[in-house]
Amino acid sequence: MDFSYDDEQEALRDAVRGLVGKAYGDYENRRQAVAEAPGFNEKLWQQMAEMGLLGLPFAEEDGGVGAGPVEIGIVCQELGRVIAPEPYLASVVLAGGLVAAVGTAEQRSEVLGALAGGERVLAFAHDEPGQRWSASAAGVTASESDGGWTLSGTKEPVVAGERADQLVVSAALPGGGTGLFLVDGSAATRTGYRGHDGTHAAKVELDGVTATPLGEAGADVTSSIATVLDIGRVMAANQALGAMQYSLRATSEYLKSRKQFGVTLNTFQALTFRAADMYVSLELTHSLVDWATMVVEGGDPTAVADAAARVGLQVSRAGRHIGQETIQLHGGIGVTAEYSVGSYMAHLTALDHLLGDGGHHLRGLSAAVMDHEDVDPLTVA
Amino acid sequence: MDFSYDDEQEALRDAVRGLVGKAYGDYENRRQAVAEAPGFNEKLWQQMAEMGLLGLPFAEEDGGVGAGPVEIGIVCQELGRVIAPEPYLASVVLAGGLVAAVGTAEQRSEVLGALAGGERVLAFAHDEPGQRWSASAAGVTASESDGGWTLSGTKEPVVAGERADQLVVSAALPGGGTGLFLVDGSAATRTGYRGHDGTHAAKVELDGVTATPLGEAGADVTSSIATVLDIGRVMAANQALGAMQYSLRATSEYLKSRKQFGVTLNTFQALTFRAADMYVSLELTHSLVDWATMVVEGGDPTAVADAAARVGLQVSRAGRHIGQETIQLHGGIGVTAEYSVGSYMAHLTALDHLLGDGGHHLRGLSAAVMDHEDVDPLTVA
Amino acid sequence: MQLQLSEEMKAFREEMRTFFTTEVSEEIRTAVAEQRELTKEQIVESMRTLNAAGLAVPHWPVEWGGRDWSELQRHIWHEEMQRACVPAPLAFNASMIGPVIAHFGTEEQKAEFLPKTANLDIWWSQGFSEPDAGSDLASLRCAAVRDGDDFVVNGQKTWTTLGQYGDWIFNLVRTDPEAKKQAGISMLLIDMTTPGVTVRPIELIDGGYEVNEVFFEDVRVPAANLVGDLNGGWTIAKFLLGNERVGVAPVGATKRSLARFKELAADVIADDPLLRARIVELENELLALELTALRVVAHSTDGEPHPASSVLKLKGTELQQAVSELAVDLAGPASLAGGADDATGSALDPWARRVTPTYLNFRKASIYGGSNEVQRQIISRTILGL
Amino acid sequence: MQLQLSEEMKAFREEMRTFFTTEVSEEIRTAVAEQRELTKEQIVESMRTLNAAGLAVPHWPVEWGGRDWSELQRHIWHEEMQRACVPAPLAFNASMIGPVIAHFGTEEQKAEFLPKTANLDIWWSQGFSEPDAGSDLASLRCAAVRDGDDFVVNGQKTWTTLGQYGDWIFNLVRTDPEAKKQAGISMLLIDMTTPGVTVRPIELIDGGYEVNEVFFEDVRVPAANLVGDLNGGWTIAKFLLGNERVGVAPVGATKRSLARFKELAADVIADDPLLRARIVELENELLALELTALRVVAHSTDGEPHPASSVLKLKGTELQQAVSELAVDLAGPASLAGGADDATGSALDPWARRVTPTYLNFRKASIYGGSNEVQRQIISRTILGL
Repeated sequence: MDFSYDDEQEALRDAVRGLVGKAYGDYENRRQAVAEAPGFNEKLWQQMAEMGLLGLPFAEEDGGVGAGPVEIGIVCQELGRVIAPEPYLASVVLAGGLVAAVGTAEQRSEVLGALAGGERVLAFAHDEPGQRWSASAAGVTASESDGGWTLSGTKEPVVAGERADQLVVSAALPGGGTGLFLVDGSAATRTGYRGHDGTHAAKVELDGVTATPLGEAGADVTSSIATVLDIGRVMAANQALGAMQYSLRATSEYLKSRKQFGVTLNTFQALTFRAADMYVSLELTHSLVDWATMVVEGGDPTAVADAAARVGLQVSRAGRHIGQETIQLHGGIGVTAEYSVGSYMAHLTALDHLLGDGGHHLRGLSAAVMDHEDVDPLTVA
Repeated sequence: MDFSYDDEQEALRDAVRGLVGKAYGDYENRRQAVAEAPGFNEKLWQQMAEMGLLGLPFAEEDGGVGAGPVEIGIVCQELGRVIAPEPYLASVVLAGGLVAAVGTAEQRSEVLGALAGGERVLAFAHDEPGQRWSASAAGVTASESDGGWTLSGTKEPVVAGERADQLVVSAALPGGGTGLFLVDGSAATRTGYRGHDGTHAAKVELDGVTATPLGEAGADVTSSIATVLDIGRVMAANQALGAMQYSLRATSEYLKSRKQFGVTLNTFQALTFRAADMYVSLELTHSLVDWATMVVEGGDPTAVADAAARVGLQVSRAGRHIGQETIQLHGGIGVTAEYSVGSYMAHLTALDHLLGDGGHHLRGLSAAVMDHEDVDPLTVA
Repeated sequence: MQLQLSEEMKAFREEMRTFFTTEVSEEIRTAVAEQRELTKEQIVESMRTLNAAGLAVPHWPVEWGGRDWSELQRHIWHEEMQRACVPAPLAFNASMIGPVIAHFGTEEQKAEFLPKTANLDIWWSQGFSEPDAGSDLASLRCAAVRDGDDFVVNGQKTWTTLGQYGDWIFNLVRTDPEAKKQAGISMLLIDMTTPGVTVRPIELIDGGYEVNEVFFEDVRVPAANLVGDLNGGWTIAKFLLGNERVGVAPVGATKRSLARFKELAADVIADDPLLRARIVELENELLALELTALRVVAHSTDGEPHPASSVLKLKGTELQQAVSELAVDLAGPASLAGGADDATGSALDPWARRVTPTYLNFRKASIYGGSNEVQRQIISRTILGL
Repeated sequence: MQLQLSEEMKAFREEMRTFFTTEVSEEIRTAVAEQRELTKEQIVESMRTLNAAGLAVPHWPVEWGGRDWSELQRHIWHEEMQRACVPAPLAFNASMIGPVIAHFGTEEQKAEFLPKTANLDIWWSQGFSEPDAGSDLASLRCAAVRDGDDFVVNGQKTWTTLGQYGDWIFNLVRTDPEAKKQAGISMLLIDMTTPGVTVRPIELIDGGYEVNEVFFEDVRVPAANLVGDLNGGWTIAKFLLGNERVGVAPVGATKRSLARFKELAADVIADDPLLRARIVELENELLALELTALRVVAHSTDGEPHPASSVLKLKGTELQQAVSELAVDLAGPASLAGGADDATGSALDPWARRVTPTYLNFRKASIYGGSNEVQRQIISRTILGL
């Protein structure tokens, strides 16, 4: 039972903070990075590869670093602190995570090696129009003929879908269940656009494109997808935590410097008390994020699913509270695109709806609420 | 479309305010009145009879005044403003309302005449252990033999049940459905106690007691009970409104007079802003209470049921908000029995749970939320 | 107390409903319904259609196009307009400067400006906030110095909504730098084509451009364009902001928006008791707000808004924001596709792609037009005496 | 970072769990579980059982009965105690005056008072608040004037919790009326049987008596009962209140309470998705709070509570209140029977009759022990620097 980082973890945090701080410490750089496709800084992505961040979660024999969830969480928190638009979550945590979970040894080594080295950007093409945060696929179907596989249907929104060199695509299998496939990025018809928070996403149309089964051909891997999505939720929560930490700090500093009615805003108790409530939200969230990250480290899929839902619910509530109050306490400047905090709220909103919002998790947890007497953080893990 | 009282209504309000203000303007009097059975001021009850308040809702031919819901609402608001413990809601609105709705002409004239004249206190024995705000009876059953009726079972909690001269009792009928019966108060075994807000209630045990069917013998009157309960909800909302108005005024005055850190509390913006939010709750509630009262005037049972649920939900939310904040903004003195505001919160809590709390109404409204496009206050009536 | 509308008022409501749903262009009303941005031309067209029928400025004095309606009629007019998705008459014209000129202006100013203001021949902008005077208007620094028959204006305004379309701007300026804060302020009407006026649009978090900075550099303004007394601008500003507050509670529009999302996401909602409960709470609060609006307008007297109108602004914007937040949740993962327009051929529902920009954009509602903190201050001071 | 308990800590937890559930009387634990008021004798018995096993004051210095445990051990001890419904050691003794005497007291005071304090041979009361000095302790007026070897105390204290049982009271008194507010305050230990001390219980809104007014009229107190420096009371008060805040977050008790109501009202909850969702939200917030407590204790250093401990007090009391409010709703109409005790033979569930008094009583939680407004002030000033 220990909530502190060891020396290596602190060194990692400082290194990542230094790297992304240099790139995006000036908010204008972030604004420019998301203005045009691919929507992130390719140079920074290469530097992340050099620092070993893109291979962090993967086994050394697959070309990775073999680090654990705590380290991935550190990277995500630091990315969140500057709302870096690099597709770390989409490419490394989700797409890479699926390759690591399901792929054959050859696939792992080939794909993850290229990902870790920064030579290949991956995307996870999974969401479908009309679907809400499901672990299975329905609108894209897989067919086998003469030992070869093809995929048809539409995936949207796919984060980093236009830029991706290779897509990990979920598809309904002929025999039922959901399988995963590797598809060459250029084989799909892709229409990219910029999301409201600057994240670039795409519609990905698959019209009988050739696909390589990831792992055992025809195997239903719905539960593997579910677990990787749960891990993604926990890492998205780490990212949101970083964004919330920045938001509260920016708000505190604004209250201390901005003058109205001849005095700085921190003279107004109604405002400072609201900042105090934001701090309460932030600290509670921090605790739950650290806990969920440690549960991922524990590795039991049922516990991870529970922790992902719990941290998802908390981050949804806190992200809205902190995001909205940050803007309100800033006043007019908070809603402009030229100033940073509005984009933080936009990004928190995107993270909230990327893998399941608070209501989604609440519904799931509600169904099981009578199955336990209470929630013990020490026995869940 | 008019939200203002006419001259007669204003005169009624002033008269009631004067009467109950004399009795309970000094909070200590209220505290003494609820300390011992019957839990209210019998002299005031007689004065209310003399002023015509106890016969207000009933037809003139039944010994009443023939006034409408707006007038009853005025009385309830004024009672709420001093949290008068007189059983107006239980005796006049509910029990009397049922006699008026279901009773034969002779019963109406006999019972309501005695009620209006202050000679007879009624109670509605309806709630049963294990039941939650239902319009039907289950635990008390009615049997017929040789043309006579007897009742057996337990009702609890019954407001004013120990004091009541006559009980209106709901009971499950042999042929199904729920009937209403008149029972002599002394025929039941009654154990009285003081509720947490000072309201006196009782357990009422019926062990084969002789009962007179109210109205047509053996007729299922569940829908009449439901409508009278709905009217009771709207009148309870009027009573709660009065209590909330007092609470906010007491809070404002306390903030202006109480000193901490060398200055009066209204110097602290965090506190005055919370008082402002209480005002917002109060004004919204006031609007909905007036509206629901007018819907009762309209008389359509379906509309009344809808309005009762809506005002019940709003009053539950606002009553908790205002009751809790009133105490918090008062600090220590707010939780003492010697000072008034704590009892106001207790009474708001009791009114909230008397005929269905916010969650109960929310559940009912949720089931029907997709049946309409929007809620139009002008077409509901 | 009486809930039913009289037969006369029922007929009036029917008349409004028919007009709004048949006389205002379908294209404009659909754009409003779908919370798309309107073009300048659409806003002008809609207001002229209303004005031609005498429905643009009913609350003005009768001689300038007003209708001498009861408060209830005005309420019905306003609600039916929102219900039919007709854009409200441009607030800067109809609710702000029009009533000000009618109340404080000279006869020459009235004759010159009011007809063009009612018909949107002049598009007015509001020059109130400054970089260092947001909620605290009395700190404004934009200065006007008398020079012969003119004032010479120097300074900057900001948060000027739709200033990029503005023909004229009503500007609060400091005319006496020595006086106590509120005392040295005046209101000037300024032709925005005058040399020295520059408008810079500001990008907002939803990617749109609806507010601006306006710069004044040695701008010469005829002294005849002073409204009311020299150094009497604070009284006018309070009068104007009071009117602004009454008009600003978007009850009907929020109701319509909620009804629309209920319909669009009916299958998601049907499946989810928590979403249904959330909608019930919103509908109930909107009902309470609508009824409060009815109660408050009935007690307003000309030029002196009921202090409880702060409740309308405060709760009205909160509910507007809450419904926009619900919409994002109803859209689910499709809400991420905020930047995809129809041209990109997205496979996601168009409504679902628009909810997040709207949610982000509506954060302004509790900041602009007297922030909700200012409203709480008004309530606690003016109403509760704290 | 590491979530699992070590084998050693697992064994420690098991040891605590076994002790609390087998050595403390069942009758007392049932009373706690049912949120009934404990008698003085039950509180004394329970604390003596703990003290006999060295479990009453583990955070004190080892020489006075402390255990030199890690923060995690203290946390486990505290959580298991609450989980088993064992009443916590009397806070006035164990968390307040004990650590103060151990830290600031003379050797004579330590020897005289600490063993009796740990064993509840002395029941301590807290003399801090006054009628005009609630959250603003520095305004206190109860005065002590030196007269020979004694102080003579005159004045009044209020909100003295369980003062009716008190043997001794630790009292903040003004010893220098000329000094700046905080500077002239001292702490005296006063035997409550001394002539001139009067205790008047105050009835609370739940009908119970747990706070008191304490009056001092020419009460002679030996100067040897001064704790720490003359006029150094403010430092001691801050030390004490900091400890109070850490101990006050009732996480385990609130968790247990929620679990109990889930079980008691299982049929009502099973039927209602909205109640289930409400419980999930509460469980999740309690989980976050419990984890925060673990994070915060790990960063506390002796006598200097982590500033984030204000989060524990603030959120801890809010959740305690929220669970008590839920319980009233679960009880439904039976919640009206708050005054019926078992003797009246009510037909309603005993638990359902007790929920409203508890709900009302718990309003104090956000007021006493440093109100939640004071906690927000601490957070915004100390942590955020506002």
